[in-house]
Amino acid sequence: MIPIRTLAEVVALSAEGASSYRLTLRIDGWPGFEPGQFAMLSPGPQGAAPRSDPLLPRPMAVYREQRAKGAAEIEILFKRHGRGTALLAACSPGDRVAVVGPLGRGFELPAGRALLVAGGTGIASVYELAARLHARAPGSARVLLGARSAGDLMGVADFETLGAPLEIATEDGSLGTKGLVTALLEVALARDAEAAVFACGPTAMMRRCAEIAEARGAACSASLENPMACGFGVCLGCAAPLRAGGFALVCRDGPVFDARAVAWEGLP
Amino acid sequence: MIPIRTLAEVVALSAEGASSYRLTLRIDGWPGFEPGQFAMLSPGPQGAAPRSDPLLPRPMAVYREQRAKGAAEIEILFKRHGRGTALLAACSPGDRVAVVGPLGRGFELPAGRALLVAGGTGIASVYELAARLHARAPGSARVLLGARSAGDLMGVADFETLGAPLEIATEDGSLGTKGLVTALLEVALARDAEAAVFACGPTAMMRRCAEIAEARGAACSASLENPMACGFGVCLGCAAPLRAGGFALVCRDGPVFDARAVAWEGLP
Amino acid sequence: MSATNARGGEICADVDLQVELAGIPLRNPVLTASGTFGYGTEFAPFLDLRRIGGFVAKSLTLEPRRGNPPPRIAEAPSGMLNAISLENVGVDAFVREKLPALPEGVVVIASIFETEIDRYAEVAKRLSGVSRVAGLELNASCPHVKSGGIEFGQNPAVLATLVRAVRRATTAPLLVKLSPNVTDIREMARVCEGEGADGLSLINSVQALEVDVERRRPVLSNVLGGLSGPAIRPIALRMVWQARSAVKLPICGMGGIASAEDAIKFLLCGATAVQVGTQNYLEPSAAGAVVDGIRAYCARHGVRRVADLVGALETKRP
Amino acid sequence: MSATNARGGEICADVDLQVELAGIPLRNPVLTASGTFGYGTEFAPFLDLRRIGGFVAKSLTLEPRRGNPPPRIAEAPSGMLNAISLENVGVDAFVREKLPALPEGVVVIASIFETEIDRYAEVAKRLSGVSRVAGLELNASCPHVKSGGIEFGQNPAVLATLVRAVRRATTAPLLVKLSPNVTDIREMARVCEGEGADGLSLINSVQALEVDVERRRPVLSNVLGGLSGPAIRPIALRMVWQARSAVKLPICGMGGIASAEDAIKFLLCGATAVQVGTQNYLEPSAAGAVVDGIRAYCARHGVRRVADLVGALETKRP
Ligand SMILES: Cc1cc2nc3c(=O)[nH]c(=O)nc-3n(C[C@H](O)[C@H](O)[C@H](O)COP(=O)(O)OP(=O)(O)OC[C@H]3O[C@@H](n4cnc5c(N)ncnc54)[C@H](O)[C@@H]3O)c2cc1C
Ligand SMILES: Cc1cc2nc3c(=O)[nH]c(=O)nc-3n(C[C@H](O)[C@H](O)[C@H](O)COP(=O)(O)OP(=O)(O)OC[C@H]3O[C@@H](n4cnc5c(N)ncnc54)[C@H](O)[C@@H]3O)c2cc1C
Ligand SMILES: Cc1cc2nc3c(=O)[nH]c(=O)nc-3n(C[C@H](O)[C@H](O)[C@H](O)COP(=O)(O)O)c2cc1C
Ligand SMILES: Cc1cc2nc3c(=O)[nH]c(=O)nc-3n(C[C@H](O)[C@H](O)[C@H](O)COP(=O)(O)O)c2cc1C
Ligand code: FES
Ligand code: FES
Repeated sequence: MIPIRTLAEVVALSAEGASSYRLTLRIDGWPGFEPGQFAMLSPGPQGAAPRSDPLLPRPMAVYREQRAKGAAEIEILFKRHGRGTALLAACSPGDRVAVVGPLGRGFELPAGRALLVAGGTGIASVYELAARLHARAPGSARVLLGARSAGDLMGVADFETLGAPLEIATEDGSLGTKGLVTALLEVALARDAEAAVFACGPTAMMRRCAEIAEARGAACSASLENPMACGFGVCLGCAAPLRAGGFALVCRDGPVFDARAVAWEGLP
Repeated sequence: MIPIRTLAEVVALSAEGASSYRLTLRIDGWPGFEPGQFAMLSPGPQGAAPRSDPLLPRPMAVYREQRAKGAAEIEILFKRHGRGTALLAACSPGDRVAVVGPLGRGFELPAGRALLVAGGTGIASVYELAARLHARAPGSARVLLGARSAGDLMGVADFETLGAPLEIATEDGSLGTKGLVTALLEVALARDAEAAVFACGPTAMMRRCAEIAEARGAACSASLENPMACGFGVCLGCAAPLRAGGFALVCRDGPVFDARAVAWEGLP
Repeated sequence: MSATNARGGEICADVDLQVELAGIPLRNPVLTASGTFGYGTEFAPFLDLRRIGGFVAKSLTLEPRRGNPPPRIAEAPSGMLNAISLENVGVDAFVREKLPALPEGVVVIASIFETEIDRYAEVAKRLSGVSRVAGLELNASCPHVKSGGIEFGQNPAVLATLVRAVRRATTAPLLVKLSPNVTDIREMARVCEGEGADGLSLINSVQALEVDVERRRPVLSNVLGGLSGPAIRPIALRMVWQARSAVKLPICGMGGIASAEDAIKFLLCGATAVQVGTQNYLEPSAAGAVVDGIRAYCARHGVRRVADLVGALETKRP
Repeated sequence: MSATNARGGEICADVDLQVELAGIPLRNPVLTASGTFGYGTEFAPFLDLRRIGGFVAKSLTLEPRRGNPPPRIAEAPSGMLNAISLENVGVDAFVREKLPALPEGVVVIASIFETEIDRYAEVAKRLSGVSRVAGLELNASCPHVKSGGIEFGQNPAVLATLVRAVRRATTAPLLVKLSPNVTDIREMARVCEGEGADGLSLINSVQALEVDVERRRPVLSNVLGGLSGPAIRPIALRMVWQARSAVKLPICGMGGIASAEDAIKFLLCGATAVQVGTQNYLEPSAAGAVVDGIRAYCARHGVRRVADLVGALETKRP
């Protein structure tokens, strides 16, 4: 998929849970995307005049898309974190957001069954993967979602509508099982050691998923979150250390990596 | 009047002529203002997160006010010029604009008759003066407004409602007499050499008013527009050269000066 | 909302904000920067001066000075340029008129600059006896006529002579304010330490140029000006951290501080106190907000004494 | 929309955008900066490389290098910090794999940096014969191990030795890219002129530090990094203007260029050409927009040849 750089139009912005938002962007000439790919969004709408602060675009997973003739609408689910996402959270319909994407190498669809483990904002990266796997073979993908509290979850209703097997864990027990989503993974892998694991979320969570999968001899792909300036391999800012030594670029060689290749202890 | 620093609420923003806007701000604890005083407005609304670019507040004349219990609403008429005013022009009701004011020394009300000469954005500085003089002695203040074209004028309807004698000149003749407002001043002063002249607008226009008044031996006050960083006398950035030598601070000693005291050739 | 302890330092939620800078005890580590705070009284409508650690007055010369013709300021990305030059009321008028106008209990640091070393020393002498002056800040960013217009603070030998002369002229706490327009700030810091300065202030504004493309001219009448504001903050933090590693002198850090978080960055890099500058223009009450924000940060992080944050930056890899 | 004249310079609305930089004829004065444009091909989806004057490739070392551990970048007010260190594919892989991948007619300038002078010279030698390489840019902002980690470009004597060695190693057009972290950029410019450089590139990023107050650590694993983006533009303009006044060498100006207006400021200050850097990250097609904007400005102002803008800044008072 050849990425484009364009000014997208904000179609809708709505609250998603307690601290997150759903942003719908209309993009002319959007080429489509693969599950796990992302886009770079300007930190807030492009206003009536150029402002150089904050400067850098923010990487955001493409949650899903609706293609229409010529144009497409893509959805972004994001959590309000710092300045850029605070400004994005203040978008109004009709505002323009600069978008570069789709970018990166996404998830490789597994031949057999899959366990999708996502925590916090990582949930936004796995919906499309779940949708494609479920469409190919209903029930072949089991989705495990985790968050600190029910309000920190994103997109749960979409996963339910999708109909793929779904389990939820919250640390405070406000929804689903009380505890960590990695606990759900241990149980699920124990039941089905053949399944391939796909993880996205906080580094600690993904690292734990990698350990659990490795212990069971299961394959594990993880989608990393490193700070990025460009998103397409030129600033070299997003380097992730590899077990084999050296670095990979999260934006170009990832964001999805074979978990065994990553030197987890060296991540930011 | 002791100035305040506060976040004002945008009550309304509407187009004013072709390239200008009328901004209505609700300000708690607004102490009132004297004709010719100004306020420093943040360059655009204070958004969902702090942004350091553009940085400096913009000086804007207080056009007029409506005092209510506790709070007041002030109006600002401004022309879209560069980044700051472009961002202000994109305000929506409910937005917050940082305001410091009222600031500066305004017009001293004359004992007798007055000729108010204003060009372009300078018009915003003289409305309150016209209103107070007209209220004191109807007809004692004659208002001469000028602009390149009819669309560049601001507040004309308000002056008409006010009922003070009003003459208009546009360079392209699209409204009122064709030509410069300074031509109207020459005629008016010829008729009434006793009147005190009050000028606000482009430097060239004010300088010409000063010459005309001096030739007739009439008093002339002019409201200068210099770039400002603070607006209350601490950055020393707004210095205007004086005929007597040295500088005055436009924000503290002005913006209104006796035209004879100003070294016009030395202004930016 | 905030009591005061024996030594006059504020305590709130058990946080002691008091620090000592170059022998000057400060209620809290937040001062305001020379040239951005006038002579203090201008801020009375916006801020109770007794809420902040103190302020540094506009730099003083022997005689009153008029400064540069306009334009003197220009906007820049996340900052501004200024070329005010030496405009000030002169040291005598400052002592006679400006100081008495200030409320009791306000800590005042007088800043001095001049074009010749002996004149610097003379200004320092005249300020020495003055009871309301808690200390002196020697502004070394002034062009030195004799060395072809380069700043005193840009040449180690010239800087040494200057500091020595002023040190001889006064026993008051002496901060030397360094120019950032140098290859190695550590070298300049060592010179000041060697010549008996009591502390360092850094950074002054960074030499810069802004252009008006329509008129094809510099925006400033002086062509060059000093860049200040958030744009220079990461440069200032670097220099404070470098100076900290080179000398034992206490440092008063500044450059683009707009919030408590910014101020804390300077403390962590080794500044004992900070100065708020350009932000005062857009937010005249900024320094007070920085004090409150530092107190809140300390309370949130269980820091009992703000002094414990000074130099606490952890640079070893986890 | 744009024809080409005899010598291949673009003409549109009667504007000749062609310039010659250090003996390299350029279609227009807009290049892209080393380290911000990869090896060129990454921008194919966003920009036709033949629309711009050319690009400077990521700095090359003798051997492939891996660079610093993360975090390598941090956001700053109107800018960013980076500490990528030496990461690159190495000079041989560049010649073997990267160059052939570029479309014909793209002007490529190879940037070189190293930790030792003889290694610099060797990299230059290996690039000399290469037909696709229009010129070399010597990145002098690299820490020199032998002189205690200070940058080659921070010490006039070291810089002189470096430029001399590289000059001997190649006959290709040689631009020396200066470090802005110096007291007097003019002195460094003169050194380069004296040692036979064909031109200057300035400025490289400004040494800076950003702090994470929650973790009380530097944001970058390397502690210090280079500040780039609009924040440094007024500093860059000042240095270009100063260098222009000190030497006859053509100058390639950069630092925070985000628009055609920004680029024109550099031309007016004396730069023969410019480089777009950090802006490429947020706007991969930026350099093309700058070319169009310069053309429009020239047409609007009746400037027939963009070269007429070079150094046209009027500094005398009206
Ligand atoms: C490939 C990828 C996909 C992502 N997808 C999503 C998503 O779908 N939904 C979502 O809510 N978040 C997602 N993130 C994280 C998101 O990019 C950050 O939350 C966001 O950049 C924070 O910006 P800010 O302005 O709010 O925070 P600030 O603290 O103001 O950001 C300052 C700088 O740090 C960077 N930064 C801060 N936190 C992160 C982070 N966690 N990851 C990367 N850079 C960071 C910012 O990009 C910016 O450059 C993704 C990150 C990556 C790398
Ligand atoms: C006392 C006073 C009262 C004013 N009252 C009004 C008013 O009522 N209505 C109105 O439309 N305009 C008024 N102006 C002019 C107004 O301040 C400028 O048009 C405005 O600052 C331009 O900002 P910008 O961001 O659009 O332009 P930019 O070019 O982006 O501004 C860049 C910098 O230059 C300064 N600047 C640019 N033009 C001017 C100018 N003409 N005067 C002062 N500073 C300038 C800006 O404040 C800013 O610091 C007044 C100016 C002064 C000094
Ligand atoms: C308009 C203006 C005038 C200044 N005048 C002085 C001065 O007289 N003496 C001095 O030591 N510093 C002066 N400074 C520098 C500031 O004190 C401070 O060192 C610099 O602006 C960096 O801090 P900031 O970014 O917070 O403003 C001035 C700065 C500005 C913006
Ligand atoms: C991430 C990054 C990497 C860079 N790498 C190099 C480099 O390898 N060689 C070099 O000479 N300059 C390098 N630079 C500096 C730029 O070429 C340029 O000089 C500087 O960023 C100022 O221009 P700008 O503000 O437009 O980015 C790099 C800059 C950035 C932001
Ligand atoms: S974000 Fe720039 S190389 Fe990955
Ligand atoms: S605007 Fe600051 S002194 Fe007048």
